[in-house]
Formats: sequence, structure tokens, C-alpha cells
Amino acid sequence: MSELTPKMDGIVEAEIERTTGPWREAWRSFRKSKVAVAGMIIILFFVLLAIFGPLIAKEGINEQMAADRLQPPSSEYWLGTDDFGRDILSRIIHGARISLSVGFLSVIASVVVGSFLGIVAGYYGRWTDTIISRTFDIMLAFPSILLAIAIVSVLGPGLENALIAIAIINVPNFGRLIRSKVLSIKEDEYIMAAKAIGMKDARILFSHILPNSMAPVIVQGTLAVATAILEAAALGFLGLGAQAPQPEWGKMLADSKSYLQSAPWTMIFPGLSIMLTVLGFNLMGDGLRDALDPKMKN
Amino acid sequence: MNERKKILEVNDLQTTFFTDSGNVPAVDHIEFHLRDGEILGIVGESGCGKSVTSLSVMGLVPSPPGKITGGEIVYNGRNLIGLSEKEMRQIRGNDIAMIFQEPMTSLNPLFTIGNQMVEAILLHEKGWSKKKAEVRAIEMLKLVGLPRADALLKDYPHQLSGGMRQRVMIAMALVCNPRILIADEPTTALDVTIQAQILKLMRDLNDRLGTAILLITHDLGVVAETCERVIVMYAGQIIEEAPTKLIFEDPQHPYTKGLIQSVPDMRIKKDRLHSIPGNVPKPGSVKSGCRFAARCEFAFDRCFQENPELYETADVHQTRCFLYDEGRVKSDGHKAFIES
Amino acid sequence: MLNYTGRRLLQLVPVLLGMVFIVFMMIRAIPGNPAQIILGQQATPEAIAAMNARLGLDQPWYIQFFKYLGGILQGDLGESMRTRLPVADEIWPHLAATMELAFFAMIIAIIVGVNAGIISAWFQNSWFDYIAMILALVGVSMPIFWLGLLGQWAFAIEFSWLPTTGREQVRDPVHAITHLYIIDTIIQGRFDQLWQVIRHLILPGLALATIPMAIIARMTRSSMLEVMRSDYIRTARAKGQKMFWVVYKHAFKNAVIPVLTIIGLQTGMLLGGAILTETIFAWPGIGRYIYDAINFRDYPVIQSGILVVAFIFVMINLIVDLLYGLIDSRIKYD
Amino acid sequence: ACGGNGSSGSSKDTLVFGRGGDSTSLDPSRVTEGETFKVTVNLFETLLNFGEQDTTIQPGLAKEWDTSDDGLTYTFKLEEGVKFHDDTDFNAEAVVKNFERWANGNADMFPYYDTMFGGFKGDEGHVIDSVTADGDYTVIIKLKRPQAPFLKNIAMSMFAIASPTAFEKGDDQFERNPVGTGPFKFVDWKTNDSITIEKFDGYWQKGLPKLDKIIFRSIPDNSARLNALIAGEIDLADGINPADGEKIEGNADLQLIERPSMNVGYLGLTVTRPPFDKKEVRQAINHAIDKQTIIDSFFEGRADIAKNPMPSSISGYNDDIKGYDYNPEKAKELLAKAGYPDGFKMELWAMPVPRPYMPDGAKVAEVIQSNLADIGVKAEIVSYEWGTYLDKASKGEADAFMLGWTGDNGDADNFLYALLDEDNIGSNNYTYFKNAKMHDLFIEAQTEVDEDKRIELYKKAQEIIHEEAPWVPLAHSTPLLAAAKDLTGFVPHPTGSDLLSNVEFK
Amino acid sequence: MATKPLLKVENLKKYFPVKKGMFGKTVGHVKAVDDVSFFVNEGETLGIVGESGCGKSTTGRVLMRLLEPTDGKIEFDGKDLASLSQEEMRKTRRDIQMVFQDPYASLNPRHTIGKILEEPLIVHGLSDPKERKKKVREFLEIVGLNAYHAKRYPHQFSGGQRQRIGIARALMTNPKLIIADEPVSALDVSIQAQVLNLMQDLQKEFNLTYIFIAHDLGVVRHISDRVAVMYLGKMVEVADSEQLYEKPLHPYTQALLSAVPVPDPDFQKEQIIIEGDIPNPADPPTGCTFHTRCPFKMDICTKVAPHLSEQTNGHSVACHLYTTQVDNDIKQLEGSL
Ligand SMILES: Nc1ncnc2c1ncn2[C@@H]1O[C@H](COP(=O)(O)OP(=O)(O)OP(=O)(O)O)[C@@H](O)[C@H]1O
Ligand SMILES: Nc1ncnc2c1ncn2[C@@H]1O[C@H](COP(=O)(O)OP(=O)(O)OP(=O)(O)O)[C@@H](O)[C@H]1O
Ligand SMILES: [Mg+2]
Ligand SMILES: [Mg+2]
Repeated sequence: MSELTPKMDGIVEAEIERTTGPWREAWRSFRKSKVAVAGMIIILFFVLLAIFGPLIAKEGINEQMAADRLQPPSSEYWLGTDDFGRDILSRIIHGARISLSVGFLSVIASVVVGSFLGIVAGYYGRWTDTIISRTFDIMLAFPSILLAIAIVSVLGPGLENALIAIAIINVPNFGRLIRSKVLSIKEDEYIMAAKAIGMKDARILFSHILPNSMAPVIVQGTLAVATAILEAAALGFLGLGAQAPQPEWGKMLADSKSYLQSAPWTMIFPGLSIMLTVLGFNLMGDGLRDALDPKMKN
Repeated sequence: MNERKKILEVNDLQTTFFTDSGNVPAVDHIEFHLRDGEILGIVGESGCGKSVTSLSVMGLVPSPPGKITGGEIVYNGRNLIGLSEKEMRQIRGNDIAMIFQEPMTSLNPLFTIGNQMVEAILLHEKGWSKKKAEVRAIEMLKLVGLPRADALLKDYPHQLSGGMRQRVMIAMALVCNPRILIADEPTTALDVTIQAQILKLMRDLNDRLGTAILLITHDLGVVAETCERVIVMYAGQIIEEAPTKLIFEDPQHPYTKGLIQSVPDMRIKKDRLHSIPGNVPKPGSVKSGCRFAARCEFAFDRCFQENPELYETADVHQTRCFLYDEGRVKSDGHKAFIES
Repeated sequence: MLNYTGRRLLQLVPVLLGMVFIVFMMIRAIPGNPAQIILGQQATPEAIAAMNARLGLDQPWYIQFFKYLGGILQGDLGESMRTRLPVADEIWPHLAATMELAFFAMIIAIIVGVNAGIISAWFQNSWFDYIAMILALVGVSMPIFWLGLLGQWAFAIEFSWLPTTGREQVRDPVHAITHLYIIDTIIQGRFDQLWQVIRHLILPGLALATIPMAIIARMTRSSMLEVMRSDYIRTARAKGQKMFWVVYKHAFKNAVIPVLTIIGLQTGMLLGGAILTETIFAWPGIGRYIYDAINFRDYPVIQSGILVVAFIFVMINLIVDLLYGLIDSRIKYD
Repeated sequence: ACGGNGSSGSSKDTLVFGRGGDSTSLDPSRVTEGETFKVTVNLFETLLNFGEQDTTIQPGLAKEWDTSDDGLTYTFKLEEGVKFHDDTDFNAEAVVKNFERWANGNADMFPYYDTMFGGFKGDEGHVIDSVTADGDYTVIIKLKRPQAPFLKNIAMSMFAIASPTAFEKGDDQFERNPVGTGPFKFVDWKTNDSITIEKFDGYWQKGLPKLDKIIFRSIPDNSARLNALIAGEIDLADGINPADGEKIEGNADLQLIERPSMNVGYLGLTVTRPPFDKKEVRQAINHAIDKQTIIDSFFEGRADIAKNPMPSSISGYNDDIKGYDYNPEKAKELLAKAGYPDGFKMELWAMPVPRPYMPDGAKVAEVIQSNLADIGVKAEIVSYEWGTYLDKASKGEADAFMLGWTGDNGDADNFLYALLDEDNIGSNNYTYFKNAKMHDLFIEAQTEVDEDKRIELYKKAQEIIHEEAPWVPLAHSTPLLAAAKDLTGFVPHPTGSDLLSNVEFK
Repeated sequence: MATKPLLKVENLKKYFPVKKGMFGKTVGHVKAVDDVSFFVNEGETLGIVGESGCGKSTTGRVLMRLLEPTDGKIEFDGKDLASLSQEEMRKTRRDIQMVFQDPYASLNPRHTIGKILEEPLIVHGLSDPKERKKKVREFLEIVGLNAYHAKRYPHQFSGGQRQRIGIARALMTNPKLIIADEPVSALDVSIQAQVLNLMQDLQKEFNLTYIFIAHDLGVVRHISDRVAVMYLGKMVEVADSEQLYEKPLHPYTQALLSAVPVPDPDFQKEQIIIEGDIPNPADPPTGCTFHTRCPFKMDICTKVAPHLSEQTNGHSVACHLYTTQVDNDIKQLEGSL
């Protein structure tokens, strides 16, 4: 069998730089995209802000200084103060924690539930599929913001409930995504191969189908974090999300609506924070899509 | 045969893809010509640059990331490189036409056959009425052996079988009587019985219309049955060029030789196939020396250091191998090769 | 195709039924008694009891449900608890208001988004592409209520270019016939009013259009890029076709289906989800109408309102599905 | 701003009145909600009117009236020559028909009639015995027992006299096509958008109304409404945030208008929920809250500190009571006395919607929260969406909740009894406060016809309330409106229903 | 060469329902495999050729019960596979393995080569991790790769290398039968030769039996001892490969053979170019499915489907040209009319 091995290694080695897994490969191509990295830096910035910001933020978020109400940005209050005389910068920093947690937690919840339902529907098919898919159809036919409002109305306003509502309205999106992904992976040849070596269904599901359907979920998840932050802000704006004195950005926006003309900084900075964070997730989501979804690669 | 005029000359063509993972010289200093009315084959394994060569001639290299980075393509005395998009459009379809590998995807699925054919005609026959163009389209469809040609005009591509679609593609390509037809693996996606039909059609058309054909394939059988002259490509380069008969009777490059021997022959059962070890390198992955050296059993030191040129070994036969370097230094490799 | 449409409509029945049921149960899970809310702080317990009796809220839920369902099946959407008007009568002006706004926004979004997407794909990696796509990303990242308020501030207050709120010049109100004011003013030949109606549409329309525009642009671009790589585009170019026609005829027609899907979904979403825009611009639309109904626990309005919106949503998607067939003859409805 | 309002010169005969919500009905007798009355007060008239800016009794459709000594018989002499918008005559028979319509209804149809007159025909508590016509222009109303605020009740805009020919066509018709005798008649209603009314040429008061047309526009968002005013799209805006007051005053094109206050905003302490069952705790909370800061920050100073559950303009107001002062130390002492030296945890319910008596509940709650923190009480701010809020609070589920009240007829009974008596537990008495002595005082006052005696009774009741401290009365706010500079003759009424017949543009 | 049949297939059928409408009403069938019978002797290679869509892959999959057969008997090593329970079948799969066509799609992109190769061992209860690793290394070397490749991912290999991995995976459980579904179709010629040689070497070394599915007649001839030709779900001819290539009986086989381009410009062959396309398998022609393209079509061909019958020793063909029973069939047909 001498001819099978010789001289091959030189070529093989030339082609393969390092031992790289598919994830690391994706990371490499992700890193190459400037916008994606920019998005990641924005997110990282806010994440660090959320983690460490409260430690360095000059003042507590709830210290009311009636004398310093509605101060414009200055060297003392970099982003000015709100109508309680609270430092807006401090509140934005603390708000990062809220917005990011709502974004992440709600998406994680909907990914977990959605994936579970999607996998069950996609893999087992038949009546489970019918029931689950129909339920998704029903949920998707609702205008999502109305559905969220209705859910929050049932549960009562508050950050946790807003989070739950956002998680619920996102479930069908992930469920459908996973279901279709499972359906297509089910037809892939390596699934056939796994069956052919005598593998059991459960193992095929968890060791083959699940990991391979994760890429679009991660992409979708990143983008969904962005949407979730916006939705939380919208609910906050309607007074159905975070409650006083939580410095949630959407609520800060709503609270400062009437100062748009007299004290514009109270509304511009929270708005900008939302926009930047969401932009960060969107940028990163795009980058991830290019990195993880080879179909979109040029 | 040699008296026929060279209608297409490709000199020192280089096409490079500028990708994230580096520059890929997909076509690396290629030089060949096509004579009026001949069928020239380009063979080579996957990724060796056959399609890029043909797209370069058409000025259709996907850009970005691809770009023609050097050389000239002379058609009818005119260098196509550097022509404006508008001038190039005049040439495409009119003088040089092209058909592609996948008949399933090469026709726009959302337009009828008639629509697409008429479009092709009207693009170059300014002032023709649609009616006239339709008549011409039907004529062409009949020419390529499609039954019910007029009804076919109203059909969508998906209503046709693969073989029929490839015939439509050919008809559409020939609609303006081009001088050159470039066919990029036109039968690879088809079943053998259908492949036989299409190849026969192409030979007939070449006979009757005198269209020169540049036939790209990886199937040596197709080359043997169809082409007058063959170019063998490897990793972006031409490594051998000769009339078909010569290539099969007296292959010179070790790669060509290996390739021919690798093909299982339907006529005789061999115990064991000859095989070329190693993998086909991507263009650009071999930085120095002969692209084939790593897989070559006759390789010697020089092969790993310098890239050989195309040596003319006979009037009509060229090979890119140091074994045919006139000023060659005798070596073990050479001896072994000659003896083999 | 008719057959298919019929079947699709039939398939809608369980979805809509499920929806009615979910909404029905959900709004009853919302704490708060409609009678109390409608009657307000001043209400006496007797008044509340009397109202509960009138509204049938003292009956077990399943009786209420089947009564409502029975009504729906006879085309009766119920009667608003608050205003005591048939929901069917009340809903149309609101729906029309939102439809006018949503369609206006979608038209802007489609025209701008589709072309931006096409051009970005055509000149991939050009400056236009980069800028358009960054703008699109910023667009989807924008809290629209913020954008709306800023827009109102800038264009209506600072520059006084556009009206801030409402659908019409209040001092010169449009005589409503269809409640789609653009149509109404045209029917009546009041082109001065038409101009005003359009001016009123611009700010909320733009606010509402931002996100769909961005989404459409991105979707068009990626769909176009995929199509532009395909063989038949190469074929079209090899024929010598002009790039403009290759892009707008051959490529776009093929790229349009996912874009259409998105357009359908977004239109549907705007119809029920424009609550914030409607609030900020005092647009008497359906989102606001249902939102208010939720606040007032006006059960029939919530139920029927959501049902109507969902029905339109699925109908739009059905129409989009049927459009696929017109565009792509490979899609067969059987 | 030019805002495109130069479309026609006649615009100055038209008033566009921007407000927060739409009316639910245009039949005032059928609703309880203020946005309806804002319109109907201009379409209909009542037998008696309130004063221009107070709740004194003034002639209305009845030019004279007379009360019997036992307080059981009222005789009204009606204006003559008054026409309804449908050109039918207004007369005694019409009045009788109106009363009959109400008395034959039920609590669902005529909720205010129920509240104000104790029920309907046949009910035990129904106060009105009979309403009869004596000739064309005299109406006699007989009561079963005296009712002190009867005349004030009659003057409330829900008891407006409508054209019998119109309401006999059916309630549904009538609600959308109101016909009254008011200075304006109904033209058009675009739900949730606008209601248009125009001058009634046959109005009986000469020279009125001055405007040709009024358009009531709903603009739910406060900021958007102000924007519309600045842009000149509306001429008069209701529900101005106190925060915007200064800005409006600084705008040469606008004027700020203050509505006389007849309200109270308070923090209710549910006395059935420990530790608020202890009087000392409730008093401690009263001492803990810095009302001045609240008023300065979130009413922008446009409110009076409240010490009683009703505003001082109402007769019976006890000004001798000394309000709890802001005194955290004292509060801590009281807490310690009650057995909570380290404070406790509680829920603080914040109003989710702005109301005239509380323009921004959530923000006030934040101040209260930080005040309470100073005395060691950890308050968690909770909010429900408005319907839920009221429902849950009325079930006694809140520890402490913010709420308020705007008077309907300027009578003490309409504040004290309505909000704090045990009879109203489960409806308007959200604190579940109960006091037998106070209850007796209220019942007595309801039938007491002697005004001085009544005042005494209410003063006593306020003392009890002060001592027991079921509330922390916070503020009597001055609701704000804003208008274009050239608008004159607008006199805001404390009840919130403004008659616009005198309004014009200069 | 042993002559005991390892696998015996009788009247195997696989119909795919064609569904329509909301309730998925079955309106017809694609007869992907229609009444196919054949056998494979131990240690030999049976080649199956045919054009695209004729049911080659389906046959392979049904044999392993990756698709449930609609009807028929599959006797493997004395057991009727068609009647085994799912669990028994799962266990039996260690004796029958498959190699797939697409080297890019048949390896899970998220698993390392080591994991891919280990999996069959884990699944079939070889639980000592050390031993498993050892075996993985051993087989990697056997198929011409290196032990250190175990740590790598599929995308780091070329098509030919991946196909070797696929083969190694099939070998891990020491199977008796390997069904190879177009294992070299996606490979370049020079690589194809490597893989074919490897497969032949392995066959000798491990005494394997192959069912080798391909559409390339040259490849099939090279590797097979016997060859079966399929057309539209039916087997039209089975013979020793010498026999089949030298003396094809069925007109379709003849056409097929003549259509294959031969890499020899001097070779003069008689070209039989058959007209038309392969019919739609959902709506196959009546009678002999090939009659629409057959140059020798007779009346009977449009009405009666020919049976596969043995002509000479081991050479069977399904064609009326060779049917001795033609007359009987015609009689039968007339009787039924
Ligand atoms: N769009 C592209 N971007 C980057 N590289 C490309 C692109 N198109 C082709 N290449 C490179 O050019 C080389 C030659 O490709 P080409 O398509 O000409 O091969 P081929 O000989 O036609 O192969 P096949 O037989 O597979 O069609 C490939 O190795 C590939 O890496
Ligand atoms: N899961 C399926 N459902 C429905 N029809 C199927 C399915 N799988 C295969 N078919 C049909 O069965 C027929 C035979 O398919 P099969 O894949 O076995 O062909 P093949 O000979 O392997 O072709 P190829 O050479 O293209 O691989 C085809 O017409 C195909 O469309
Ligand atoms: Mg190619
Ligand atoms: Mg196959």
C-alpha cells in the first residue's frame, strides 16, 4: 500500500495551517470582518460597562439632588442630570446592566424553549409537529407588540414580566428556525451515515442534529438580543417594563419625553445608548452570519 | 489544418482572485490559441482553472474578488482586455458565446424559453421585430434537434429535462452565429446517454456551422471523442498541449500520463489502476517549483526550485516539464521516466 | 389556484379559532374588571354588578366564549363594552387610518429599500454599498418612538416644515367616505386636502418606514447577491445583455421572493404593531385602538380587534404566497 | 410657527381643543368619564349651573328655583323660548321625560344617577320621589328625604337635559347624535381622532357662542399635544405637564392657563394590612414625606400642600387642622413606638397614568421612596397598568398606593364620604378605613339642610381623619392648560368641563 | 471465490408516496425500486449501474433499512432483515456498512475525525476508550492517513481524504458487507483511482463483500465481479462483468455502453445513440419501461413488463427480445382483454 501514503503529508500540511475546529474557523472569518468586530467592540464596551461601570460610576443612581435638577452636561455631570437631579451618566451605566440582561436572558429563554419545541416538532414530526407548528402560526399571527402588551397586562408590569413577555413572543421564531434546520439536517448524508452505523435516535439528535443546527440560532439569537432590547425599551416607554426607579433606558426615554425641548440631553443620551447597543448586536449578528453560515459567504 | 486562421489568441493571461485568505492566481500565465472552426479541448481536474480561463475570455470573471491581472486576449486582432463594458457586450453573444455546466441552473427559471432566446437575438440584431426574432428562435431550436420547437417557446425551463435544457442553451448561444462557442463542461451534469446526444450535436454543429468550439471538460473520454486538439491544465497552468491523438498516444508530461492511466477502461479489466499519489493542489498553494513536483515520481531537485516553461517537443506538442528542457541536465528522474 | 386559495382559507380556520381562544382566555386572565374600569373610580358596586350582567360577564367563561364564537361565525364582532357601538362599525375607521399609514410607509420602504438593496448588491463593496448597509443597520437599531419624537421636534417644531400630529388639517377636516383619506380627497376632488393628508403622512410614515426599509434593503441585497452568483446571470451576461437589465430584469425577479415574504410580514406587522408611532403622532389607528381597549378591558374590542388584525396579517401572507406563483411558475398550488 | 395653518382666514372662528383622550359617548348621563363631559357641557345644559370658576349654584335652564322648608320639594321655573338643536321646544315636559328616562334605567345605564340619587325607581335608597310638570315652564321635584347637595347634583353635567324626541329614538342613536339646548350642536365624530361641534344658531342666550366651530382632538401623548400647540395645529391644550409650564410662559405665542384646583392627590395606606393597621405607623409615614419637594419638583410648584382630604375651596374645609410636618426624626420615633424601630419593608404602588391631581405618579413615588428610606422603611415601587391598579387596590391588595380625586360637584360629601366612609369600602374607599363615629357624622350631614351645621359635622370628621391618618394627603394640584396667545374668554372650570361659549380669538 | 450468497434480495420494492393537498392524500407512487431481486456472494463485488434517478441509492438504503422497504425479502446471513425489529436491525448494522457519495456531506462538520471514527465503536458497545483510540489510529493508517489526523475536522481534508475517512468509518465495526453508494463519483480522476485501489486492497485484506453503486461504467467494470443494470426502478440485466461488457443483451445496456466516451481517439465504436430522456419515475411507461427509447421496440413491449430471466449461466436479462415466454404472455394478455 505504499502508494497510498507517500508524499502526501507535505501537501496536506501546506494546506492545513493549524488544527482548527469549525468554531475557531468561524471565529477567524468573523475576525476578518471589520463591521462585525466593531459590533463586538460596542457590545464588549457595554458589557464591561454593565459589569464594572457601577463600581466606577460617580454617584448612585437614585441619589436625588433636587438642587441639581435638569443640569445640562458639564464637567461635573458629563451627560447632565435628570428631573430628580440624578446623574444621567450613572443611570445609563446602570441601565446597561438592565438592558443587556433583558436582552440576553429573554433570548436565552426563548432559545431554550424554542429549540426544544422546534426539535421535537422537526424530528418527531406527525401530530406533535402539527400541534407545535400550528401554535407557532397562531403566535406569529399576533402583532408581537400587542401580544407582549397583553402578556405584561396579565402578569403585571415590571422588568421580569416584560422579559418573560419578550421571551414568549420570540419562542415561535426560534422554534420555526430550529424546526426547519432540523428538517434539513435530517436529510443530510451524515445523519444517514449515523443511522447506518446503528446509532440510536436520541444520540443522533443530540450529538449530530443539535450542534449542527446551532449556527443559525446563534446568528438569529444575536439579532434577537438587539430586537429584545428594543422591545424592552418600547415596553418601558409604555410604562409596562422596568419600574421606577430602575434606570432602564426605554423608561428613561419615556420619563424625559417632556424635556425634549427644554433639556434634550435627558432624552438624547438614553436613546443613543439604546441605538448603539442594538447596533452593536446587529453588526455582530451580521458578522456571525457571514462567519457561521457558509451559504452567505462570498 | 494549420492553415486555418487563429481567431483567438490568449497570451500570458493571468487572472487572480483577491480573497480574504490570500491571492489565488487561478489562471497563471496561460497561452493558447483557437483556430477557426476547430474544437479545442481543455482538460484538467477540479479547480485547475478551466472555468476561470473561459470566463476571462468572456470578460465575466466575478469581480470582486477576481481580476485579470495580466496578458492579452486577442480576438480577431483586437485585444479584449481593456475593452469597455459596452464594447465587450457587443462581442459577447455575437462573436463569442458560452454555455455552462449546469443546464438546470443556467437558464433563468422565471422567464420562458422564448423570452430568453428572443432577448439574446434582439440584443445583437438591432431593429428586428419580436416576431422575426421568434421565427429565428424556432429555427434554432429545430436546429439543435428539439421537437415541437414553437410550443417550447412558451415553456419555462423547469418544464424541460436536463438534456433539452442543454440543447436550448446551445441554441441560444448559436443564435447570432458566433465565431466561437465556449462550452464549460456542458455534459458533466448529464447522464451518459444524454451526454452522447449532446456531444454528437456539438460535433454536428461544428461541422455544419463551422463554429469554433472551446470545450472544457474533465473527462478524457469526451476529449478523445470530440476534440481535435487538447490543452491539459494543472493548478492554473497549461502543462501540455497537443493534438488529441498525440496526447493519448504519446503523453509527455508525467501528469498527463498518470491521468490517462488512472481512468478505468471499460474495454479491458485491469487488475489495478495506476494512480497519482497525493492531492490536487489549489492554484497558488505551491509557491515555488513545478506545481506537480510533489506528486511526481520523476521529480528531481530542479523541479522543486524552478517552474518549468512550456517546452516545444514537437511541432504541435508542448510540455511544461524539465524532462523536455532542451538544455536539460541529465538526471536520474529523467532516465527513469524515459525508461518507463 | 382558486382551489389552493380555498384550501389555504380553510386552513386559516383552526389558526384563527385557536387565536380567538387564546386571546379570549388571555384577556380574562388580565386582572381588573371591565365594568369597574369603564365606570371609573366613581362607580358603585351596584353599577358594576349591573354592567357585569349587561355585558354577560357574570356567566361562566365557556358560555361567554361560545356566545362570542357564535357571534363571530355570524359575522358579528360584538359590541364595545365602553362605547356600546358594534365593533365592526368602530373598527373600520381605525383600520383605515392604520392601513393608510402602513401602506404609505411600506411604499416608501419598498421603493427606497429595494433599490438600495439592488444597487448595494450590484456594486458590492462600493461606497454606496457600505453606506447604505450601515444606514440600514442603524435603521433597524433605532427605537422608533425616539426617532419619531426627534423627527417631530426637528421637522415640525424647529423647522415647521411638517405637521406634528393627526391625519388631516383639523380646521379643514376631510369628509370621510372610505376613511382612507387619500382616496376620499381624490374622490371629492379636494386636491388641496390631499396635499395636506400627504403632509400629515410624511413624519409618521417615515418613522414607521425606517425599520421595514432597512430590513427590505438588507434582504434585497443578500438575496440579490445570492442570485447574482447564479449561472443564469452569467448566461444573461454572456448573451451581451446590459448590466442594468441583468440586474433589474433577470436578477431581481429571482431575488424578489424572499423580499416579498419580508414585505408581507412587515406590512402585517405594521398594521397591528404601530402602537407607539400612533401614540406619538396621535394617529387614530387600530394599534392604539386595541391598546386602549386593553387598558379598558374592553373584551370584545380586544378580541375582535386582534382577530381582525391577525386575519389581515394572514391574508397578506396568503396574497404574498399567491404572488409567488405569478412570479415563479415552478411554484404550483396543488 | 407657520405650520400651514394659513389655509383660510376663517380659522379664527374655529377652536381646536387638544386633549388626552376621546369621549366614549356623547350622552352625558350614561358615562362617568371626564373626556365626555368636556364636550357635552357645550352641547347640553343643566337646570342649574355651577359658577364660572366654582361650584356655587347658578341659574341654568331653570331661571329660578325654590326649596321647601323641609327640603323635600324643589320647584324650578324654566327659561322660556329655549329650543333643542332639533328645533323642538324645551319645556317642563321635556325635563320630566329626562328624569323619567333616568329613573327607569339601571346602574349600568346611568351610573351617576345611581350614585347621586341613591338608585332607581323602586329602589329603597332612591331619593327622588317624583318629578312633575306644572304647566309648560315649571317643574316640581319631590324627594323622599332631604338631600343636602341636591341642587349641586342637579347642576352636574351628567344631568343635562336632552331632547326627548332624540333620545326616544333609542339610546344607541342618541349617544352618537346628541341633541341638547347648548350653545353648540354636534357635527361629526371621528372616533379616537376628533369631535366637531358648531355654533347653534338658535341658542337662547343672545350673542353666544362666539366661536363658529370647535374641534376636540385627541392627542394621547402629552408631549405630542404640546408640540401640536406650538406648531399651531391646535389652539388650546389640556393636560399640560407642570414641567412644561415654564417653557410655555416663555413662549410669546402661547399662554399658560391654570385650572382652579378641586382635587386631592394622596398616598393611601391600607389600614387592614399590617403594619398600617397601627395608627402610629400611618402617622409616621405622614411625617416622613417631604411634600414640599414633591410639589416643587413634580408639580413645578403649581400645587398646594394638602393636609385634609379635600381642597380648601370646598365648604366644610377644616383649616384649623395643622398638617403633619416633614419630620423624619418624629417619624422614626413614632415607628419605634409602634414597634418598628428598624423600619420595615413595604410595597409602594405608583400610578401608571398621569391624572390632573397627579401629573406623574411614578416620579412622585420615587421621591416618596427615598423619603421612606430615610426613616428606614424600604419601599418597593410597584405599578400595574391602570385598570389592574384600581381593581387590585380596591380589593385592598396594596400596602400603600397613590391615588387622587377630582370633585364632581364641589360638595364635601363628594370627597369625604365618597373616599373614606365604610359604605364605600370596595369602591372608592381603597384604604378600607372604617370609623363608626365618622360614619355617623357623614350620614347626618347628608340630610342636614342647614349649611352651618353641615360644615361643623365635616370639620369634625376631618379631625378624626387627621388623627387616624389613613392617608397621606399630598397635594391639591393646579392642572395646567395652554393656549394660543390670541385666545380669550376661556375660563377653566374646576370640574374639568369647560363651557366654551365665551371663547373667541382676538 | 466463495459462492455462498451473503445477501439475497427477493422482490424488493420501495414506493414513495406522492402526497397532495392539505391532508396529505396519497395520489400516486414513485416506484423507486420496483420488484428487484438479486443476490451477492460472499467476498464478491456486485456493481449496480444506471442513470440518475433509476433507484440505485434507494436500493442501497432499503437494504440497510435506512428506508423501510415497501415489500420484499432481504436475506442477509440467514436473517430476514425486513422482518427484524428496529432494535435488532440497529444491532445488525454493524455487519452491513455504507460508504456515501458526497465526501463533503457525509461527515459531520462539527466532529473531529477521531470522534467520527470512534462513534461506531461506541454505538456498538466497544466501550474501552483506550482501545477505541488505538483502533481509530490503526484504521486511519490502514486507509492511508496518519494517526494525528484524528484531531482534525473534516473541512481540513480534501475530497479524496474524506472519502478515505468514510471508508475507515465503515470498516470500524468489522462489517461483512459494505454498500458503497457512488463512493468515487465526486472525486477527481487521479484521486478516484487511489480510492478504488484502496477499496480493492481492503476487500482482500478483510474479506469484504461489496455492493458498489456507480453510474460510471468504467469504474464499475474495474471493481465488480458481477454487474446489475437498473433502469427506472427495475433491474434490466445482471451478469458477470466480463459477460455484461463483452456481450450486453439488453438494448438499454447496449446503448449505455456505447454512449460512454472512451479515452482513446483511435477506438472506433459503433454508436447507438438512443433518443429521448428518462421518463418520470412517478409516471413510468406501461409495459417495459424502456420501450419509449428502445430501438427494438415491439408491440408487446408497450403492454407487458418483461421479467428478469436467466439467459446463459448467471446472465439474466429483462427484455422481450429474449423471452421465451413471449407467446405465453401474449396469450395471457389476450385472455385478459
Ligand atoms: N469567485 C472566486 N473566488 C475565489 N476564488 C475563486 C473563485 N472562482 C474560482 N476561484 C479559484 O480559482 C480556481 C480555479 O477555479 P475554476 O472554477 O476555474 O476551476 P475548474 O477548473 O473550472 O474546476 P471544476 O472542474 O471544478 O469546474 C479554484 O481553485 C478556486 O480556488
Ligand atoms: N425520500 C424520497 N421521497 C420521494 N421520492 C424519492 C425519495 N428518495 C428518492 N426518491 C425518488 O426515487 C427515485 C430513485 O432515487 P434514487 O436516489 O434511488 O436514484 P439514484 O439511482 O441513486 O440516482 P442518482 O444517480 O441521481 O443518485 C428518484 O426518482 C427519486 O426522485
Ligand atoms: Mg469549472
Ligand atoms: Mg444516488
